[in-house]
Amino acid sequence: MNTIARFKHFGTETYHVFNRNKTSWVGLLLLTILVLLAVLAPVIAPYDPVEQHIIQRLEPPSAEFLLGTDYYGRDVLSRIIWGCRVSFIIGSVSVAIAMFFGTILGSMAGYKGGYFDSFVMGVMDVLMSIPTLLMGLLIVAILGPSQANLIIALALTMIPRFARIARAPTIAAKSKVYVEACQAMGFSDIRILVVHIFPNILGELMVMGSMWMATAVRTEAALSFIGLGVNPPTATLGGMIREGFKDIMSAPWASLYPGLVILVIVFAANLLGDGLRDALDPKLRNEK
Amino acid sequence: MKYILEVKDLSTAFKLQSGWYPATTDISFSLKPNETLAIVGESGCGKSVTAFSLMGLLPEHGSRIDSGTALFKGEDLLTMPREKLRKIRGSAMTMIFQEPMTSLNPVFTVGSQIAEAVFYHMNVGKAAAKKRALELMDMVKIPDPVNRYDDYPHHLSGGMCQRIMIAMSLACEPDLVFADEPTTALDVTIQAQMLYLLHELKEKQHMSMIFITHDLGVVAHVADRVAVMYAGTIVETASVTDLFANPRHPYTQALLKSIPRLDKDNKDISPIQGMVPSIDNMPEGCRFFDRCERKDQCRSDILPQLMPLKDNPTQLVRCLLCE
Amino acid sequence: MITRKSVLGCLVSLLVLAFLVTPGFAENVLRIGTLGSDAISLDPHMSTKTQDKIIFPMIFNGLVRFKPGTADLNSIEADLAESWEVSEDKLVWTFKLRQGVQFHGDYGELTAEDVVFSLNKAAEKTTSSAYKEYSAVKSVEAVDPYTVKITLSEKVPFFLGAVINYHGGFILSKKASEKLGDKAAINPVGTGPFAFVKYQSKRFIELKANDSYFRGKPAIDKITYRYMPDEATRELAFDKDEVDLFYGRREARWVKNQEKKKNIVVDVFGLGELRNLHLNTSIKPLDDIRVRQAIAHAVSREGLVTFIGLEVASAANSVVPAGYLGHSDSAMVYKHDIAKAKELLAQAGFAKGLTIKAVITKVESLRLPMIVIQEQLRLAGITLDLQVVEHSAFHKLIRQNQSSLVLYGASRFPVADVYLSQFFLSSSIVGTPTGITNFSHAKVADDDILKAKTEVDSKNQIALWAAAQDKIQKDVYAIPLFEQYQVWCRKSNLDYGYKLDNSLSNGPLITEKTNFK
Amino acid sequence: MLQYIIKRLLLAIPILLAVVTLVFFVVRMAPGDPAQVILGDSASHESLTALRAELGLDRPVIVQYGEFLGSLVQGDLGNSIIRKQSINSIIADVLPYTVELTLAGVLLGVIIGLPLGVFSAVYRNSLGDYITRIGSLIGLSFPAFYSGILLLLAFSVYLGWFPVISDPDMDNLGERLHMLVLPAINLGLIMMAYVVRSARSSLLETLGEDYIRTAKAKGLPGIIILYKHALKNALIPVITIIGLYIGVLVGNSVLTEIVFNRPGLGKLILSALDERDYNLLQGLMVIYAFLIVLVNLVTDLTYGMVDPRIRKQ
Repeated sequence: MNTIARFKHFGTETYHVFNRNKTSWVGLLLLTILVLLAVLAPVIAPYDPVEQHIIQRLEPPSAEFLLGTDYYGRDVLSRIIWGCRVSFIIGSVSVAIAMFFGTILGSMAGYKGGYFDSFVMGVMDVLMSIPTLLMGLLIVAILGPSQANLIIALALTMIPRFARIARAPTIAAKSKVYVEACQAMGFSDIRILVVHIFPNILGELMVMGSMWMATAVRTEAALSFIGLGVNPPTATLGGMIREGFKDIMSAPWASLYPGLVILVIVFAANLLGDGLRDALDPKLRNEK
Repeated sequence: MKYILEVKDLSTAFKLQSGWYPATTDISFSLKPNETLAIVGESGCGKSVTAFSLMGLLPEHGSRIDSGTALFKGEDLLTMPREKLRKIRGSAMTMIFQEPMTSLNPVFTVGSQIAEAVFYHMNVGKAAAKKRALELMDMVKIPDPVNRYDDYPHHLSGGMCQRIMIAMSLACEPDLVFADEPTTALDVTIQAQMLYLLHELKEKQHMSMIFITHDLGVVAHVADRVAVMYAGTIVETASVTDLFANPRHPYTQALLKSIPRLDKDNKDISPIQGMVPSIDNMPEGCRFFDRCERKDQCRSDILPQLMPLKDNPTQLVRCLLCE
Repeated sequence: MITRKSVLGCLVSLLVLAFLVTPGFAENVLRIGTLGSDAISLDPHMSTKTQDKIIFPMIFNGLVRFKPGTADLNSIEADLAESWEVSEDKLVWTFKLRQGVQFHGDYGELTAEDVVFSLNKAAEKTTSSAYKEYSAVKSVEAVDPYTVKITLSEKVPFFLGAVINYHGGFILSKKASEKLGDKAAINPVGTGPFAFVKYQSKRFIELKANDSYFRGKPAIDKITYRYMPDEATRELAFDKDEVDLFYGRREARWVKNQEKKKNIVVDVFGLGELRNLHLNTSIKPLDDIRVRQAIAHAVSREGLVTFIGLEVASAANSVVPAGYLGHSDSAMVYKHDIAKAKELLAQAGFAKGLTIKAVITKVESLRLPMIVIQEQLRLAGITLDLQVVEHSAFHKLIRQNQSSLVLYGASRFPVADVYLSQFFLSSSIVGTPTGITNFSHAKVADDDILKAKTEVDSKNQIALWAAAQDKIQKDVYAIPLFEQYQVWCRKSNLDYGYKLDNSLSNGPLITEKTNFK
Repeated sequence: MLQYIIKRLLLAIPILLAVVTLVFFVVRMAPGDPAQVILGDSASHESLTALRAELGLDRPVIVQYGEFLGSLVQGDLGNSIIRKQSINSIIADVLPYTVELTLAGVLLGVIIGLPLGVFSAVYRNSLGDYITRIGSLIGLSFPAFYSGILLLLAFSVYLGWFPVISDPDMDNLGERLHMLVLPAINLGLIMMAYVVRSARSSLLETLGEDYIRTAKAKGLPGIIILYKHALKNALIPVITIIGLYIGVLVGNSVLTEIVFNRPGLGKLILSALDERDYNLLQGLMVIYAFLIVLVNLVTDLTYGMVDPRIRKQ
């Protein structure tokens, strides 16, 4: 099979198994709805998310403000919709960056072996021994809070995970006959990695991608909650909880709804990841 | 008691994606005390499924017994309460498995795994159970049982593990032992030792044995009677001498022809043509029809019954041509 | 197996036990929930953090003090000093000390030596953050054990401010400071109504009554002063009777909600903290006065006061807080006028709007109004690119000229000079060796401020200060926004023992008379 | 065994050193200034410079680094810049709170999660299994601060069963446990979710193993097969998960301490960061990295206890 056919085969196979798992469809559906909301934010959101109605501060949900208003009299619903957008951007971009660099580092380390491998994986070990949230705290504290810096912080904490995932199968694949044959034929390392090794780890990368996307969204919210999030007046879900927390008794809507949305996003991403894993895990596949 | 085990019309089914499919159909055989019955057949023909359904070891989900009776010492194994079956299992009726290395629990000592069987069935204390376990280890000729007792499975060789399995199955002096390809995973030299040991112990303990194998060579050594299975059905049963001397079912004949033998000229060796029908595509009629050398003389739409031969009532054959 | 079971058993029984046990409280304990996550330093000459400032006057005394509950310069009364005299030229001050005043613990009687030690310490750069206030002090001498003579090199606007029970004016025990060394910063020894017992980092400070306090034995036996950085938690803890007195939210809406509850008294009091928006004229395009004027027109004082609430804030009309000696009511103030702002921007070449960068602290009292200002500026076409950073990073960055706009608030000793000198004198420009908090790089009022410092005639002095305020506001070096008052909530049976109108320490003073009714 | 432990600890040294070095230089790149924190908002440039010199902050970073390493080797984390106290004692003061919270969280997660996971595996594809799985996935998705807020609202504010301030007197065992309940539940929630999921999947795998069939063939009671033969084998991946997610747990303990206003390393690290107390921050990161290395070690040793195949290597 050529590479494209392999990917295609992989795709249909995955689709079939995924299809059998009803809950993963729920995850995908939820995620799609939320992504759509986020993408269409400028059209759907009833108000400008930064527009303050100082007189109508912390108003309970009403026909005018469906989910109430926050501390500055901004529409909670509109901010949630725009906040989803930020969450998704940060979550997906950081995972994409981490996946890109992590996979390259990990597979190069596995492929080259020797000192390069020891060095790269040593650095990864160091990065991994700092808990994600603390790492995020440190990085944001140095670089200052901004969407880009949050993405960098999150990506840095995730790169080692992806490097690990990519490394082991690369080592396993390296010794396979066809790779040796390719080497003998003088194909470049990059080509061998992309054509022969990458498809083998694609499945696990996808699973880990959606799982870590969930973690990234949660960590971003946690950092925002601590106060190291995106700068005002940008709406973020974690930031909304932080802002709303001080009025939790008199205006719970300002913090509880955004929290619920974070929960749903993370839950949906995890559900999807679970479904993908079931679909891609050969062990489970054979079982059915 | 004429028979220790009488199986009649046992049918089981497995669940696949698209529904339930028969794994075994109308299995019938019987076993006298002290007798060894060999069940022979290619892999996937339903040998192990038969043993597992009698032991009550079929997976709880995705399998079911559709019909049949199996009288063990006069009581039906298939309908008795689970708890009662559990008590018989492991004491009066035991089983030895194919893969000794994976069939022992890696996180417990081998001795304790033998003692456990004793402890739960014989109503004795832990110390007595240990003593009995050491006796059993000695019986299955494990050197230095006292030191081996505290070893973990990964310390022992495959042969040693199988001896442990045998010791475990004999712990409560069973009346019937299922041996599910007990030698397949072992080296040839150890295979012979193991067969000898089993035979010796069977004689000593006066028990019956159902020996499941795909190896006709082994059958000749251990069995009193043989049941040949094909695609979920028994196609022929006979005493071991009759079967080898006068195989009647075309499948049995083909099977015997397909194995090389040292004591014969191997010129007429020939593999069986075609493939075993798959479980989800079982023919309505004779399951061997497609591969049968004599199908020209026969019809495919009738499922033949297992019938005694007119000339030898102890030999039963499932073939229209043999009636 | 057995051990696992027993562990589980233990755990379950302990959990059950935990439900049954409810902690009891000793009598007359005052539990205070304060802001901040921890003490910065318990050396009163060092820390100016609100959470530390509040507790110092409970432990220490000055030579003089404001009558409890007031901050009126005319109501200054004797504290550790019994009486004082000042020379004709206002350069030599002689204080007679109260006799028999005992330090906490075994540190003996207060003598002139302690006062000399303390004031010298307060004037020393490395041991005090208030040393500038003492730059005019030439010498502090102990004439006899109960007399202290202070000689000044030049006249200062209000010298008693330097020996009041505030910041550098607190009198420490010389013996204790020498004995404890570095540890003195976490083990304060004073003469006040309450003595320090223990400090648990991030958690609380415990004080006990100083039974031999010279004004009499305090009615409260014990004070726990607990750090509760989260506002919601302080409120919840009060509702659940876990604290008796707490630092409230300086916001009208919240105050009104609290007042609806039973068993609570909300005190709103001064000194107010003035919030000024400093415009950094060293950063383009704020060097253009039209841009600064546009910002001044865009910002709505009324909007901000509405946001915070009339009950706890009032619009400011001067960069010097109201009530301070020298505050002027007639300085130039720009009116809220978006059209005018846009017009001025267009004149300055920013018809399509402009973006300016600013840094703001995480601390809510500054961050929240800044977000309102951000929105007000947005309506005038000015995008405020706001970066929220930690409080210490905020201070560092605004001193490195990293922020075009600096929202800043403070309460100082209530004399205009302090405010004007720290914020608008050219020698205070940030980044210079003598720099303090002149973020706008204002130089325009130097002459007036300096002249006022040594002006003997108080009328002239006030006129000079008024001129300074007008010049600063006219050229928009800073926009006065609003004054925000202190809000504390107490159990309704808690009586301070005085009427609380003003407090220099930003918190209610707990005196020997404070008691539960 | 002892040799193995020592070897493992020695192997951890380069990682610890790298973490320390990273943190040391990284925190000094951040804007902010401890001198400003001490002297307050109205400090002048001169006094800031003077204090910085006194604190030794004006010396070359590399010199400071050398000094730091020097005292670190002797087990001394130095003094807090802001508070002049020894960092060892500052950390020792609050460490029990965090350790207690984390242990309680893990314990709770295991005690509740393991039986649930077993239940879920045994009754696979039943309604109960379905609910457990969805429930654990929700638990996994809860941001710790959000679950903390909800717990606080429900049990402290509305029901009033627990205090809002979880700052117990360490000598009062009853109070200590009482105040531990909610934070431990909050921390245990996510651990529980991890344990349920890993226990379920690894038990399912184990239940398909040959030795389980052997145990059945032996006629052992189902409960013995499950809890003795299957669970002991299934525990290994569960232990791995606990070890693997200790980082997540640390992050959650920070958030839990904030929400429940509870003393501990997490709150300490936040204020160290706020105050730019470099020394304290470094010290804390050393402690965290060390704790994580320690947990990994304990995890490995636990493997040995559970699995003889690993023990004998």
